This record gives sequence, structure tokens and C-alpha cells, in this order.
Amino acid sequence: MIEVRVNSELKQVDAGKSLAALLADWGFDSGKVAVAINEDFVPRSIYASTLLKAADRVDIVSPVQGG
Amino acid sequence: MIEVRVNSELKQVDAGKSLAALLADWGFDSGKVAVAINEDFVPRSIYASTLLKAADRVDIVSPVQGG
Amino acid sequence: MIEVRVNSELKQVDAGKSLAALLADWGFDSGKVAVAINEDFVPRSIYASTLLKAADRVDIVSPVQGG
Amino acid sequence: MIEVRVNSELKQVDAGKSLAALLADWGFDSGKVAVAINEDFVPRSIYASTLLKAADRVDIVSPVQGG
Amino acid sequence: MSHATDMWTLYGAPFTSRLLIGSALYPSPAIMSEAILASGSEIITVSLRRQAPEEAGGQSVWTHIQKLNKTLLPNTAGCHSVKEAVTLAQMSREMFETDWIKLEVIGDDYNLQPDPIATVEAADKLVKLGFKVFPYCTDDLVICQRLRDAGCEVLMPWGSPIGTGRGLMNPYNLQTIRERLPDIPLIVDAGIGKPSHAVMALELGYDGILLNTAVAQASEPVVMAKAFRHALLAGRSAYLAGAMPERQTASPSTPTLGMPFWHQS
Amino acid sequence: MSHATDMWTLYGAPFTSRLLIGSALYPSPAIMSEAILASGSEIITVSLRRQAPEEAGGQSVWTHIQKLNKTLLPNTAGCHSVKEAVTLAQMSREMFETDWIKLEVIGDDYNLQPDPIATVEAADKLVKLGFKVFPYCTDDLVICQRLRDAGCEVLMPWGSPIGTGRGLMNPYNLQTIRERLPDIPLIVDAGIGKPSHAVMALELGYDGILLNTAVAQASEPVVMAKAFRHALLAGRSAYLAGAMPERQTASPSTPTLGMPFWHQS
Amino acid sequence: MSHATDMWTLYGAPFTSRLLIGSALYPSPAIMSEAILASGSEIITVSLRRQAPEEAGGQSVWTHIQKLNKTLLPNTAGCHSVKEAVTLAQMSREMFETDWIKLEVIGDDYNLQPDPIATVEAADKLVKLGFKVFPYCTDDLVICQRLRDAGCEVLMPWGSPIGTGRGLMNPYNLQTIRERLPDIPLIVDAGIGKPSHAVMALELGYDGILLNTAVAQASEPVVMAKAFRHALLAGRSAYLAGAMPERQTASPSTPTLGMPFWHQS
Amino acid sequence: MSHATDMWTLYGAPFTSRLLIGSALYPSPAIMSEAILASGSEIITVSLRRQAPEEAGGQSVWTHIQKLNKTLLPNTAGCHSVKEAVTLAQMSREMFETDWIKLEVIGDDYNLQPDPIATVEAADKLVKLGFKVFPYCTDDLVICQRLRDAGCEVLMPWGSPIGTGRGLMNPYNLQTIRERLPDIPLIVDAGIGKPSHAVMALELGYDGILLNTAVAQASEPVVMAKAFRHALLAGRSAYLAGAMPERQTASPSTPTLGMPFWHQS
Repeated sequence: MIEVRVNSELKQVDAGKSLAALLADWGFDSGKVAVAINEDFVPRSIYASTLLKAADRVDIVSPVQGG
Repeated sequence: MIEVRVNSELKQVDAGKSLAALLADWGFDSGKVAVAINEDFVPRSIYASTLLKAADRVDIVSPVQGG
Repeated sequence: MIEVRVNSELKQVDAGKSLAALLADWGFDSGKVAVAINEDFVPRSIYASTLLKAADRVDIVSPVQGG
Repeated sequence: MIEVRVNSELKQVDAGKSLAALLADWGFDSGKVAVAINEDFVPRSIYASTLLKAADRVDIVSPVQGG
Repeated sequence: MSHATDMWTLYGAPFTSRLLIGSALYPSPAIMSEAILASGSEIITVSLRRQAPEEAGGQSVWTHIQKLNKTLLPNTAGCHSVKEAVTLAQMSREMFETDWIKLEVIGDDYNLQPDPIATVEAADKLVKLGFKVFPYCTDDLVICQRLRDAGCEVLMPWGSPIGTGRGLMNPYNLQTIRERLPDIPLIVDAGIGKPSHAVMALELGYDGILLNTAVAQASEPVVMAKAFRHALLAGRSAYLAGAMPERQTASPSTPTLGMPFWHQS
Repeated sequence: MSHATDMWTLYGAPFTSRLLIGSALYPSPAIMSEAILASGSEIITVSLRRQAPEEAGGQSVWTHIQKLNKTLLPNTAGCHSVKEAVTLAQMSREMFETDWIKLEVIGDDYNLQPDPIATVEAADKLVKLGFKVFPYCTDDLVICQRLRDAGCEVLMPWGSPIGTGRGLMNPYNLQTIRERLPDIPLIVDAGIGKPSHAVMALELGYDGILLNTAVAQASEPVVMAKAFRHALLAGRSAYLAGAMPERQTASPSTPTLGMPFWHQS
Repeated sequence: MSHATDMWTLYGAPFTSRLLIGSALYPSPAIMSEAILASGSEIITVSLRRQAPEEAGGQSVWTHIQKLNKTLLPNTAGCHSVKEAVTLAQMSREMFETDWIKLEVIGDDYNLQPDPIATVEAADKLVKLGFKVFPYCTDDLVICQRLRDAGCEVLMPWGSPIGTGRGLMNPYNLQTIRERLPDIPLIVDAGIGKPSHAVMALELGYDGILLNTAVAQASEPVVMAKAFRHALLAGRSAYLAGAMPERQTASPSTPTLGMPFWHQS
Repeated sequence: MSHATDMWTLYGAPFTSRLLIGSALYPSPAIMSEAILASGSEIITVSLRRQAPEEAGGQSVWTHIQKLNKTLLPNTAGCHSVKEAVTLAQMSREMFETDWIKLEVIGDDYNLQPDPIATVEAADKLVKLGFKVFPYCTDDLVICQRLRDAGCEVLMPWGSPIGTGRGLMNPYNLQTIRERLPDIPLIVDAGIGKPSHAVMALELGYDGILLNTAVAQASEPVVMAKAFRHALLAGRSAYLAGAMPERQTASPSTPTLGMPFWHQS
């Protein structure tokens, strides 16, 4: 298990799991969010092949109102 | 004959003629003008009974654009 | 005795007393005030010969700051 | 002889002469001007050891009013 | 609120458009007619002048104005005394068959401002003669109160001098008049040069605008007339909608909560 | 000209309405939808934020925005660095399936003004990444020129700080930008508080307005939305019509020729 | 011109300072005295009020004012009718032994503006009674002309309502009065809040300023008094010096001729 | 506070006068000298230009400037690139024997505004070269912060474009800069046309003014110089004195208590 930050919350995750699997575990619908790791954009197309490293900072965002 | 001012022009007029007759002489259609004598309003209804005096100042006006 | 208003206060005064005497009674220095009765100015020169009538409105003013 | 631009004027100069000597030839008092060559500042202290190259752009300026 | 139901009344007569428009200074009578129609205005100002008999007969702008079949508001433009204004008003009432009169008594030939004292005196006389007076006045609260006390049921303070197009020179005064006289229709007359000026006036709570030069002297009077039609709808809706308060400091519109890239260490 | 034919284009896409509107700060999603429809706007700004999974699923304003079926303009509001803005733009492009991005890189948290230097740098990077950038910038001509040189095909200088409703703080600067950059679409973004502000911007020759708070925080957002719809039509027509020049001194509208009561002695 | 020789006259009396100052609203009589001395003013406004006999005797601000040994300008502040103003003026003339009177006839208790009609009527009566009238009036050219015609040899239009400190609400009107009445001393009375307001008034060609609150209610009245002393010297000199015209476009001050680094190729 | 003790410091050097003045555009060198002396200024801006040898020898304004024996502030006016500005600064340092430099990098030849990006870059380079930089910049808070971060110990935002005399185009921005950067000396450079503009800047808390055209191009430069001398004293004292707050509604200065003629019935 490694420790990462997801939307600034500390989480323990299985280092072997893909980002796609983790998003599902965390309850997110991959089609309805966008993701960045350590402030770099991660395209949806590579969620399945993306693994997290210890101390990664993961941002998961979804649409809201804006001005 | 007496001398009057009509719209600031000097005119010689027959002292016996009514305002109605004079307006016709001058080419005005009584229905399409309004008249003042010496800066007092003269209603159309009394043109026929109105006589001019020497030195009267007659104003004859008709509609124009306005702001 | 008659009743008058002095600076809007009701006062009983001796009808025979002059304004000059009344000012003194009331504690005013004639030289340091100006007077109006019923909104008419009363010059200092006639205080001694001025008598009040019932219901007179007397104004006694003195210098203050102003803008 | 080489050709240079001095304050945007073409001049033929002796390639062997120092900037100090050229300024004197051109009538400038070294103490009353500042110089740049090809938009690089040239300190007064090295005028004597500075030689021009063909096509050099020489700026010689002196004090004026400013806002 | 729907504009259809957002009527206002002048001396008891209901109107939908909040624009009163002049008929002078247009490139041609045809453009005047087209512009007035495009403006949506229901009230047109007119005047009386000496004319040669043949013109008085009617080959003139006047025939075009009549064809528009709008409510007429005759003016006393150019009058410099109470006497002149009252007499011209009487002549207008007979000629135009209306007891409405836009009262102008000019007090100075340089800024063409109304004479406050003569305007109040003339308004008083005209009301007693049965006129429904639309007084052109300055943005002076006390004069406005006197005119209302004289029986005027609408007031028309200037925005700025006639024909300058400077808009609202003194919004503070105009606002003061609105606050102190909340119930009488207020029309900004004179000085409007651009649609933004008209919108500002209605945002302040004014009920209408009277203008002429801004449309007539625009490069494209018909297009400008349409611009003012929209401006009055915009300004009126803005007033009814209640604008946000002006703030001294910035505040974000997009939510700050949930901003990405921030991580507590 | 008829409004139907008075289209404008943003990155090649034609639009009729000159209002771009935000989706934040409304009393409710329902009022947001009604107000946006009343405004006539065809372009809505949206954003991305961290949300709990259940919200991210979509029980939110977002579902209402989608139903409006308008063109979306995602923003990078809240970003303080080039890096943050570029990454959020990439996330937006994937999420909203558009290469349009309203670029905001905040330079100061007090006045929320854009960072001129970082905005130019971010715009350059985003254009190279294939984005169609709508940069929020200050009213600085030189920064506007740099943004255009970086490949921005529209510029969005502020009127005044976000959410202040102070309108056009510096009309002189805005006018200078218009005169020096006559061919690029210019949109006043931020600071618009009242319809009169929007009319002024278009009278200056600006092509459009982007606002949010002025409508969302009005007492009656739907009515204010309608007010702005009319304001943009008024301002655009006024620009096309060519306003009269402002004059220093008064000049009468009603003819002076033929004024009665005058008699040469 | 040297300030020593730049005198002006009010009803024939010459003065150097262009500031008329009020004596009310100071934190203490001592600060009042110090501030008035620091202001350089030569004319102080005073009033008359009902007081208890002991105060009327003189334990009051009045004794401090007398010690300053300045020219006094009594006012009719608070009067609402011609009758009240005329009577109070007569009482002032006897009490202060001066025929100078600052005429105030309030027309509205909300903006405390002068009643234009009553002010003209009162001025006429007072002039006939031998007073030298300083009328407080609005920025209305026609009312100013009436007051001059009534015999006022100085006019005092307001800048903005008393005590608001809003400065010159309507510079256009003030400038018009100056242009149309070039020969009569004009003093801006009321509304001055900052020295910049006073400088603007004198730059417009006004001859002097009458103020009270701006100094008395400043955090440091004595320092503000000094600020206004300099402001009046600055404004007057600026007017005499003839300011540069405002320009639409930039032009360099430093010479462009001889700019280095430029080389024709 | 006494003006004698109200000093300010620029890069550690103390000054009494808050006016920095240019030496260009005067009718003659003699008038320049007289005006600068009358202005009380202790700092004069100068420049470097190509001149014919005989002029460079010194038959010029420069000899008059030297005689004034004031602190010199050389400028880089006319430079359009970082390179030009840095080189001209180095030439100035040698020629004028001062490490002070007024940094101007023009970004647009129409409004002559500084190039914000190039100015920050040049300032950074010059500070590293040991210069004491006085950057001419726009009224952009973020650019001002960058300049301070680059090591500038004074900032000179514009009031409006050089030579326009339009005064403070955007007081809100200038005030924001003052509030956000309370400790660094701020000088309004460019755009000052009248003494009232200078007073306004100091009332906002600005520390000084740099101008040239307003004095040099006045009808009477010497008198205008004196006007500005008083204006700076007025503005500074006003700031120190703490002006009254602006109020929305009127309030009387003369006491209402004890008003005569009122009688309860």
C-alpha cells in the first residue's frame, strides 16, 4: 500500500491498481470527471494503464457553474 | 386704410375688413392657422367679428416640426 | 399680566413694562442680543419705548458659530 | 579604411585609429559624450583601446532636456 | 413583469413606450417618419411657426407628422416670457386640438435653459386655463416641487442643455428629485445624446425620455431610433429588476470551493 | 441593418447574441435557466471543481446547464499560475469536449485582476496546444497586442474588477484598444453591473459583453437578463447608427425661423 | 503676478485670501481659532441663535471668534421664508455691526438647497434695505443673473449640498455661469470636501471658496486648514497661468530628434 | 506636522519637495530655469540624444540645467526594447554620474504607454547592474508588484498618457495600488495637466508627482510652476489631515438648535 493525496485528502491505495480501478473504488464515473496527477493532465484514454506513485497528488474534477 | 404688422411685415389694410376676410385676402386658410393680435390669442371663432386697429401686431402661425 | 412667548416659552409679563425692562428681568444684556417681535425686527434703540401685547412672539438671539 | 555608421551617418575611418582618436577627429570632447557600439555601452575608460570594425554602428550622445 | 403590462400614464392617458420624440432636424420628412415608427414612440412633439400661406397650406413636414397618427405634444419652444408662452400655448390648443403643452420659457440664449421663475409662473397660469402642462425645467428639486404644486402632473428636468448630447450632467440632482417626488412621472428632457444616457435615466427610476437631436442627427436616424427603443426597454427592465449594489472590492463569480491543485501539506 | 443579419463570429463560429453569460451565483438552478434563456445568450461559461463522487455524478447545476444546449465556454477561474491554467484547460477540453477556453490567471487576490505576464505566457502555450483562447485581461493595449500576437482571435479586457459592478472604469483605455485593434472581436469581461454599462461598451465599438453577477445577483435575475438582452441590441444599434457628436454649447431642435411675437420696429 | 498683488474685492473691500471659512463644527473653540488662523482666511461666517441669558452673555465660541479680529459674514442659515431671512438679516446687521449678509433661504430640508425664487425675492428686499448680499444659490445661470440684477455684487453657487463634501457636482454649469458672468466675483459655497475640489473651482475661474465642514470635520482641522490655504493659492495661480489644453492623444515630452540606436539601412 | 519635517526619501535620499519636474518643452532655457526654481522641485529629469559636436560641447539647455544644481534623474525616453533601455541607462550613468534612472520602455507609439513585460525585464537587469530604478509603468497592480519584487524601491504609475493632461484616468486602480503597496514611494508620472490633478493624487496617498508638459506648456510656465508647488503642499497636507468622509445627504454646518422664529403652538 502507498499513500497519495486525492483532492487533498490522504488515501492508502494498492500500488498495483490502475487509476481506472481506483476511480471506480472511490465512486467516480470515469466518464464524468477529468484527472490531473501532480498538476499534469491525465487523459481519460490512459486511466487503465496509469499507476500511482507514493505521494502523488491526484486531482479529480467535474463540471460546475462558472462566471 | 390703416397700417398693421403681419408676421412683422408692414401691410396696408382696409380698416373695415374682418380678420377672416383679411386672412383670405392674404392667402391663408383659416382652418390651418392660429392667430394672435398684439400677443393676445384670437380664437378662430371670432375671426369674422374681429377688426384690426392701426399698428396692430398680427401673428399667423401654422404647424411645423418641433423638439 | 399678559401672556407672551419668549423664544417659544410661555411667560407672564407685566403689560406696562418696556421691552428694555423685561430683557433685564429675564437676564439678558441688551447690548449682547438682537430682538424680533412677531418676526419683525425691533431695533435696540426702541427697546425702552416698546411694550408687548398679549400673545406676542418674542425672539431674542445672540451670536454663535455659523457656516 | 573601413566604413562605419556614426549616429546613422556613413563615415570612412582608419581601422587603426582608436575610438578616442576618432571622437577627437569628429570634433567630440570625450568628457562630454557617452558612446555605444552596436547598441552595447562603451565606457569612457576604454575609448583609447577601442577599435572599430567595418559596419559598426556607433552612437554618440550628450545631455539634453528630458521629461 | 411583461412589457405589455408595464404601462405608464400621463395625465390619465396610458402609454407603453417610454420615449417621447421630436420631429425636427431629420434629413428628410420620409426619414423622420421611418425613424419615429422604428422608435416605437407614441408621442411626438410639434410646434407653431409663421409660414408663407402656401406652406401653411400644408406642403410640409406637418403632413407627414399627421400621417403617423400619434399623440401630439405641442411645445412653446423659443418663448422668452410668460406672456409669449401662454399665448402660444393657447394657439397650439386650438390648432392641434389638444390641451397638452410642453412648456418652454427660455431664460438664457447661450445654454437655452428654462427660466425657473417664469416657468413656474407660466405653468400656474396655464393650469388655471385648463392646460395639461409638461414643464421643461432644470434639475432643481425646489422648482420641481413648485411646478407640481402649480398643478403639473408630470415634470421634465433636463439632462443637459438642448442639443449638446452630454447626457446626465448631474445624476445626483436627478436622483434627489426622484427620491423626493416618488409618485409623479419624471421625464428627462434635453441633453440625451446616446442610448446609454437613456438607460441611465431609467435605471435611476425616471419614467421616460424626451429627445430629438440624438435620433435626428445620428448618421443613421432609423437605426438610432431602434437603438433607443431597446434602450428604454433595457433601462425600464433594469429598474424593475433591481440592480446589484456597486461594490468596492472584487469577489469571484466562479465557486472557489473545490478549486483543484491546492493540497494541504 | 436588421439584427437578424448583424451576426458576429468567434473563432469562425457565428453568433447573433452579443452577450456571454455566466452560470454561477443564481438563487436557484431553475432561475439560472430561466434567466439565461431570457438573456438571449448563446454562450455560457462553466468551470471544473473537485466534487464528492455523488455530485460529480450530476445532481447539480451542471445538469441544468446541459439542458440549455448552448455553446459552452469553460474557464480557468481561480488559477494563479501558467501551469495550473494550462492543466485545467486540458481537463476542460476533455470534459466539455471543446477547444474553447476562457483563460484566467489571477495575479492578485484583492482585485482578482489577471496577471498580464502569466496570461500572455499561458495563452501562448494554449494556442500551441490547439486551444481557442478567450483571454481575460486588463485594459492594457500592449498586453492586448501580445495576446493577439500569441494567436488569440478574441480579447476580453475587464471593465472593472470581477463582481464590483463598477462598469467601465477607464473608457479611455478601452477606446484606445478598440482604435488600435480595429479588426479583432473585443468583449468587455468583468465589472458590468448595469445595462447602461453594457450599452456604453458597445457604443465604444466593443463587440460583446461577458457578465454573470449583474444578472445572477439582481433582485429579479430573469427581468435583469431581459434588460441586458435589450441593452446589447441598443448598444450595437447605437454603434452602427453613429451617434451625434457631443457639443459644448446648446442648439435648439425646434426651428427658430418664423418664431412668432417678434416684430422689427 | 505675485500673490501679494493678486487681491480681489468684495463690495469694494480688498482681500488677499480667497477662502471664506465657517466657525461651526470644530472639536473645540481653541482648534477653531487655530484652524482659521492656519487657513489664512480673512472672512468668517457667523450666525444668530436663541441662547440662555448666561450664554448670550458670552461664554461661548463667539468670544473666540471676536478675538480673531476678522471680517464677519453673518448668515441667515435655517431660514425657510423671505420674511424670516429679512428679519434675521436685520438682527444680524445690528448685532454684528455689518451690512454684509450671507443670504440662505432653504427650499428643501432634505438637500438643504436654496429656494431659488425666495432667494431672489429676499435678495431684492435686502438690497433695497441697504444690505450687501452674498447669496447662497444653486448652479443655475438664470437665477444667478436675477440675483445680479437685484443688486448682488457677488454670487455664491453651490458645488454640492451642504456638508456632503461631494465637491463640484456639475462643473459644466459652474463653467457656464463663469463664462456668462465674467465680471462678478463668484464663490463656490457648500459641498467642498477636499482641497482638490477648491483647486478645481479656481481653475474654472471662480474667485473664491466658502467652506466649513471640510476643515472642521477633518481628522486634523489645523492641518487641513493649511492644506486649503495652499489649495487656493494653487488654484488661483493655475487659473492665471493658463493650463495646457487637454489632448486626446499622447505626445512625448523628451525630444525624439537625435534618438540613439536608430540607423537607416 | 510642519512641512519642514515632512520629508520623504527616494533610495535613501531625503527630499522636501514632492514634485519631480522635466526640463523639456519650455519656451526658452531661461524660462525653464525660472520655472523649475519657482516649482520648488529638487529633482530634474534629463536625457541623452545625438547632437552635433558643437552642441554636444554645451551651447544648450544642458548648461542651464547644470546651473540649477539639482538632483538629476536621467530617463530612457524613446527606448522600445530592453536592450536599448539598458544601454542608454549605462550611458546615462556615466554621463550624469548617477545610478538613478527613470526607466521608460515604450510599448506603443500611439499612447506611448510603457511595455509592462519589457519594463519588468529591463528593471530586473538594471537592478542587477546596480541601478536605482524609477520605473514608469501603467496603473497595473500586478506589474507594480513585479517591479517591486525586481528591486525597484519606488514606482511611477501613469495618471494618463504622456502629454495628454487628462489627469488621473483611473483613480480606482491608483488607489488599489496604494492600498496593496502601502510602504513603497508611489509617484504619479505622466498625464498631469492641472494642479488639481496633482492634489487628487496626493489626497489618494501618493507620495509625489512627476510632470513636465503641464508646466512647460502653460501660458505662463513660471506661474504654473508656483501653482504646482502649492498644489503638492495642499495635497500632502490634505492626506495627512484626513479628509471628511463624502456623504450622500446634506447636513447643516450652522447649528439648528436655537433657530429663531419657531414657536410651538
